[in-house]
Amino acid sequence: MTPAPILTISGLSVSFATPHGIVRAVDGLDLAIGAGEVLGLVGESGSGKSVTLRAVLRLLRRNAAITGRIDWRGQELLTAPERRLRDVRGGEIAMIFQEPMTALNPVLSIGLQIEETLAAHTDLGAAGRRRRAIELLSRVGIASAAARLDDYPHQFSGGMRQRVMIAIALAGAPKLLLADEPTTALDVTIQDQILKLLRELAGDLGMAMVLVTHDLGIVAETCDRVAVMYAGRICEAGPVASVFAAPRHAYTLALLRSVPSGGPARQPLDPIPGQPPRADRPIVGCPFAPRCGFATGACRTTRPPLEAVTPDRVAACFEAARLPAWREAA
Amino acid sequence: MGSLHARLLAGVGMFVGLALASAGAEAATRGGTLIYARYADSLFLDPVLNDANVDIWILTNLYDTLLAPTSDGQGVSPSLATKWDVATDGKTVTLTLRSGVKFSDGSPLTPQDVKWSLDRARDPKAGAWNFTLAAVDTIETGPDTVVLKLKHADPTLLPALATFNAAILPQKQFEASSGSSMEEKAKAFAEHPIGTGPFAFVSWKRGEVMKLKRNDYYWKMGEDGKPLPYLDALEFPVIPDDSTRLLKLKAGEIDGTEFVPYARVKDLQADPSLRMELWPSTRVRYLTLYVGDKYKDGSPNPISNPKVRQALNYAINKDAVIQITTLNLGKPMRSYMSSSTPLFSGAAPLYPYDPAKAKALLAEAGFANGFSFSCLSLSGNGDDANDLTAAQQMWAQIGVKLKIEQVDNPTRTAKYRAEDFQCRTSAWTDDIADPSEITSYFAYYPNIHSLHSGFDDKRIDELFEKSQEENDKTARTAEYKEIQDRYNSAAPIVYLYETPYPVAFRKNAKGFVQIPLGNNLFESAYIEK
Amino acid sequence: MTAIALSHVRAWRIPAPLLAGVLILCGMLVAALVPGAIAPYDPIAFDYAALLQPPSLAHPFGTDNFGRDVLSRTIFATGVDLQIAFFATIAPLVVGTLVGLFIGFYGGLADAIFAQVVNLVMTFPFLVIVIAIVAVLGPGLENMYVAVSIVGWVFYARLTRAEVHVQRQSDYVAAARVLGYARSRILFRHILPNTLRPILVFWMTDMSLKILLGSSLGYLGLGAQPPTAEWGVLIADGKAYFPAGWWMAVFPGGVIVLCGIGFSLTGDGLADLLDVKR
Amino acid sequence: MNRASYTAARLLQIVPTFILIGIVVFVLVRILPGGPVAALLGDKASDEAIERITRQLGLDAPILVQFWRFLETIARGDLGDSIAYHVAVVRLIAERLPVTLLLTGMATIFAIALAVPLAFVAAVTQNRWPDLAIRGAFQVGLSSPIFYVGLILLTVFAGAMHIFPVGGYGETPGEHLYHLFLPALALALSFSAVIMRSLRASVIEVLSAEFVDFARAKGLRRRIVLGRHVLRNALISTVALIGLQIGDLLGGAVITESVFAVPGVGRLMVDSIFARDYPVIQGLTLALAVLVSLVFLATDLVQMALDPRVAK
Repeated sequence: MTPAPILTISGLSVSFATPHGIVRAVDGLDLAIGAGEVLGLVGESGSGKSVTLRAVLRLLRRNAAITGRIDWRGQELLTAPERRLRDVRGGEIAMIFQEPMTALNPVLSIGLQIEETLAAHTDLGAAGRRRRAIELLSRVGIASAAARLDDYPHQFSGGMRQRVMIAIALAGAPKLLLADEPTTALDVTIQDQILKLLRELAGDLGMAMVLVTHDLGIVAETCDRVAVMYAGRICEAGPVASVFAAPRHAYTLALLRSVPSGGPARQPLDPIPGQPPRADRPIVGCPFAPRCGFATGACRTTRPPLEAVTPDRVAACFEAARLPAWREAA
Repeated sequence: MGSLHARLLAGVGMFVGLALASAGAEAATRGGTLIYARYADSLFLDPVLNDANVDIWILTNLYDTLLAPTSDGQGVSPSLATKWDVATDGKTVTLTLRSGVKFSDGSPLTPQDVKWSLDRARDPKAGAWNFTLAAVDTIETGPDTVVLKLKHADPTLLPALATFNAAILPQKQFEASSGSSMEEKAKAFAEHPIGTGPFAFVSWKRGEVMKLKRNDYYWKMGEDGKPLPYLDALEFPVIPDDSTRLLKLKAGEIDGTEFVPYARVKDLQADPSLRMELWPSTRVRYLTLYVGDKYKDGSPNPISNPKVRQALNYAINKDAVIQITTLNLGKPMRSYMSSSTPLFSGAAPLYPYDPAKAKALLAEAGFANGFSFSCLSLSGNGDDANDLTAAQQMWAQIGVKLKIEQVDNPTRTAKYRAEDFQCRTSAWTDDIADPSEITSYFAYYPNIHSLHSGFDDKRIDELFEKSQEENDKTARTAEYKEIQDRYNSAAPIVYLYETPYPVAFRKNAKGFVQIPLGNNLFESAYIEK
Repeated sequence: MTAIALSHVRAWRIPAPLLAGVLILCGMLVAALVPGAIAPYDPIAFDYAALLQPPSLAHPFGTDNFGRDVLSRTIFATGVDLQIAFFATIAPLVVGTLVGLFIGFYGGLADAIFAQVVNLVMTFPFLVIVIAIVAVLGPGLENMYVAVSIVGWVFYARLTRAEVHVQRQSDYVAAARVLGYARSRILFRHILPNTLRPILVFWMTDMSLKILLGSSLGYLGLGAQPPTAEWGVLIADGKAYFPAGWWMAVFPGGVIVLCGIGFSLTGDGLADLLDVKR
Repeated sequence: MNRASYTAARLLQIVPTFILIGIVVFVLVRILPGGPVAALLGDKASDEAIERITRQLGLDAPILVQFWRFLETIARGDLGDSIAYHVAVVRLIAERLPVTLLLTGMATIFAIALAVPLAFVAAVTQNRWPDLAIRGAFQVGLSSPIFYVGLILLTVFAGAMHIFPVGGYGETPGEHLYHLFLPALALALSFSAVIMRSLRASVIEVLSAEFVDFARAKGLRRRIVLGRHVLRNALISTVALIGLQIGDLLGGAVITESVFAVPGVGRLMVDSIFARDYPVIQGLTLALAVLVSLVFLATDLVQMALDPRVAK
């Protein structure tokens, strides 16, 4: 059974006003994250994963229109006052980004960038903050941390920078870490180290984590549950092993078929035909229907609701029952 | 009003005259600092080696000459010399020095100082102005007299002794100045000049402000029976921009200023806190024409024909130009020299506006269809631009096309000296209370080819040379009448207008005098409390 | 160039500020091309009966000390000022861009020499050089163009060179090289069009700055020669009659500001439209 | 390379620039039509007087000899004597340069004080009315001739309202600041518009940088996000621009000093060109070149301090 959710997103829609019209990025999304749980959020680029994460902390640009509810431990974040939101940001929910080179301020020392989070969320004095910053850096595996506090981001390697960002995120002792593709920009060997570190930290600190990625292998290795996104909606969510073993949404299945998986039993790749729907036109029915081999008439006219298919799984597919099992999860 | 003031003074004469200048109804107040803004800074406070108006016009406040120009600019009055005798043959001049005169450092003025100063001033190797004393052969000194022996009679000598370059300096202090040559000593001395004038030098930040204080040893008495000047101090800030200068005056930050643009005179006259003064001047504005047969590039010069020059003059509507440029403050010229210059003989305004006559003259000269020529003007000078824009329009009516070429001063001077010009804007102010200076420049060919115009009238040259040694006033007057008539009908210049010196003061700043030669006199100036 | 520009236009909607800027400049252009059709009076005709008249229905901008209509003079001055804007910038634009292209692309000794020239020009106060050069050549617009061009090209060259350095690293140039295209073809067909965008935007600003420079020179008496009217000269002339005859300086001043706004809106609008970061 | 050796290397690089400037200005002044003597003595002087003074000043010597003497005076650390004022050029510059430094310094401070906060407001309200109002107002400043702005400031604030003195420089340091307020403001208006435009663009660019989102995600106050993260990054390119504007600022000072009767080097330069006062033009050009080079160096150093990536 899933633990009681600490973050519940319901009916979240995000659209952007651009010079070329309204663009819809998230379209009625429902999602829940349990305490201490590691959730993988997967989907193709542009499916709205990052926007969803940023919407949680209200980090979107002014031209974004957000509707729906985001419930953080009983508190509505979308309407929370700025002051309250500041406490949540970094202190209760922390976030790390895909590209540490651009996410770290290039002109400030990393010591300062850690300490300012401490200053915002703890009562530590200057000396205390410095001590804590050294501890954090050591915790994420940076050697001779004390000596490196005054260094600037460009003096670190890519993997080290990501560790620095994780240390900054941990500084406020958050209950939830939103990790937006934290390893995409890194070499494969470094990716593994970082993922291991994240998993380990989540376990040690009892911290829930949302890991956004488009790499199903990472999800399989790292996450407890998985949520699959397509065109701004959740298609399917549930425990990783059971979802991967028996997808209940045609898109999940297509996604699984399209990616190479390590391991000896390589299956031939089967790319998904067609293009995702345009974000500036309304979608009638299931957004995946035009590309779906299982689609029927209803799929094209009626939006399939996200419904429980088993006690711990939800899916939004009229044809879920027709889908074949895929393979044993790793 | 200023002119009436000055005219009243002319009759009074003598040295008390200047004191009376401030008489009016109330007595002068002593003390205070008068701030008089100037449009450009002085350059060099040595009377012999400088020669710019920015220096000449204020040197009188630091240095005295043996004689002083009268306030109407027509004659001379006593200054350091109380009395002068010219021998009947005109070849010996004996001057009696005022007793008890001291320099601003307290040292006494001696006849030797006078001899040394005049010797330096007439040294052909020294200043550009040595010619004014060229007739002097030797100088002898007595206990309280100085005797000048002349090579020949010279009617211009007395005015020359009242001219800036004949100022008397303390020989000892000058020679004690640092430097090995006379030029270097002059430079060092002019840093802290010492003279017998009403004010003593205090400090000078070039381009910013010059400060003077009262000379406690000054010899001239005020109307209250105590020595002049009334002021404790005098400051000359430099403010080149006309609008800024006037704003400062209106705001009460300065007490007076020179060169009020004509465009602003009415505006200032209407301001009850100010007093606009228009001092009679020897200033004339005209266009110099090059009258040689050919231009430097070899092309024929239409203006070499006197009829063409007369036509150009008739085609100018002087009243309109006076209205446009001076807002009716100027008056038409009646001779090449100003009506304030001694021996001026103009009867009526020259070349009254007559475009038909101008056309006829052009046709007679063979230019019925007109011609085109160009005129050098000083860039950034509003009067030049106004005069030429008007002339351009008026000459166009008789088919003459004028091209205006704005250049800076050194360029204009260089082309002028090389006689490589067709026409240029010009203005003249006398420095000496005598017609010989302007005449030698305008009409006497051997000096500078008559304003570098190439105008050469042998009869004028002959008359001028004669007049320079003419002791008889009547004969000299007649000679000058003939010179003026000949010159004016040959018209080597385009006659524009005479203008007064426009200066403005705060209501309570009084007693300033500007004589027609331009000299700024502050000895009787005071600030009413 | 147009093709490149258009390919970067994201949509066919022209933003309002750009539209406003273009409209202002078009108005100016009309005034420059057919001043006689708009101006109510002959700009150089004297009217002794109407010297220094304040604004009225007959003379909306008043008259000057010659009785000339200030509105008509301002309209006729438009052509002169647009000429200044164009001729004072066109040679620097062309020469500077070409020099910048070659230096940026080939580098080496030329680059080192250019660095020294840039130092020289940047270290020498611009207005002072222009004053000195105009003093040598004599005042007047043509000489002002020469003076401005002698130094102005450096700024374009500097900008182009920097842009070429960026472009040189880009993928498409690398690809063109791999494909074995001739260097000149890479330079003119690939690099030049992409560097033109920032240059065009700078050009707009530069034109309005040159109008101001013209007026500064007019103030010093080194600009347009009478009776040619030019906005700066009109202001400088009117200054003598300020504040009583305020209309002589204030209206041409307003028109200069309007023209500057026109150039700036157009430049900013183009920048947005062409997606230039600056 | 550390800061000290970088500074030394930069100063060394300036030397050839100075030599070039020396040659250019030496030649330039001598091809100006008309010479200093005729300019000084005016229309009334005789040819003999002009020849005599030309000889005294050594201006009749061959040009190479004159150039050699020029180098000699510079090698002595001297700049010769002014032909018009008859005093040492070094003294004229020493009297006037501080005035211009104070004027341009104040103008820079005003410009930054005006531009930085308003650029921020404009950037965060991009394309909405505060942005449009701010840009519009600065555009008026940018498009107005400086003598026109000066005249209006003078008429209104000094002439009519008597809040400030009408130009001049005053005697004491306090008076200097008071007198230079309006001229510095006039000079600052167009300068601040340039800074505003550049900074607004940088801020808009920086605001979209990911580290700003990251800073916000950390729960930092808006003031800290803007002041520490945005401003500092946005200032890097703007500092370079401020440095590059020194030339334009000095050019503007020429006009401002005339309008406001400020006794600085700008006016001295123009006066000297019009008087063909060769030694002053030469000396002043070199002095200004030193000044500009030092400003460029200072901006480099500030940039280095602001941006640790510039590891030169």
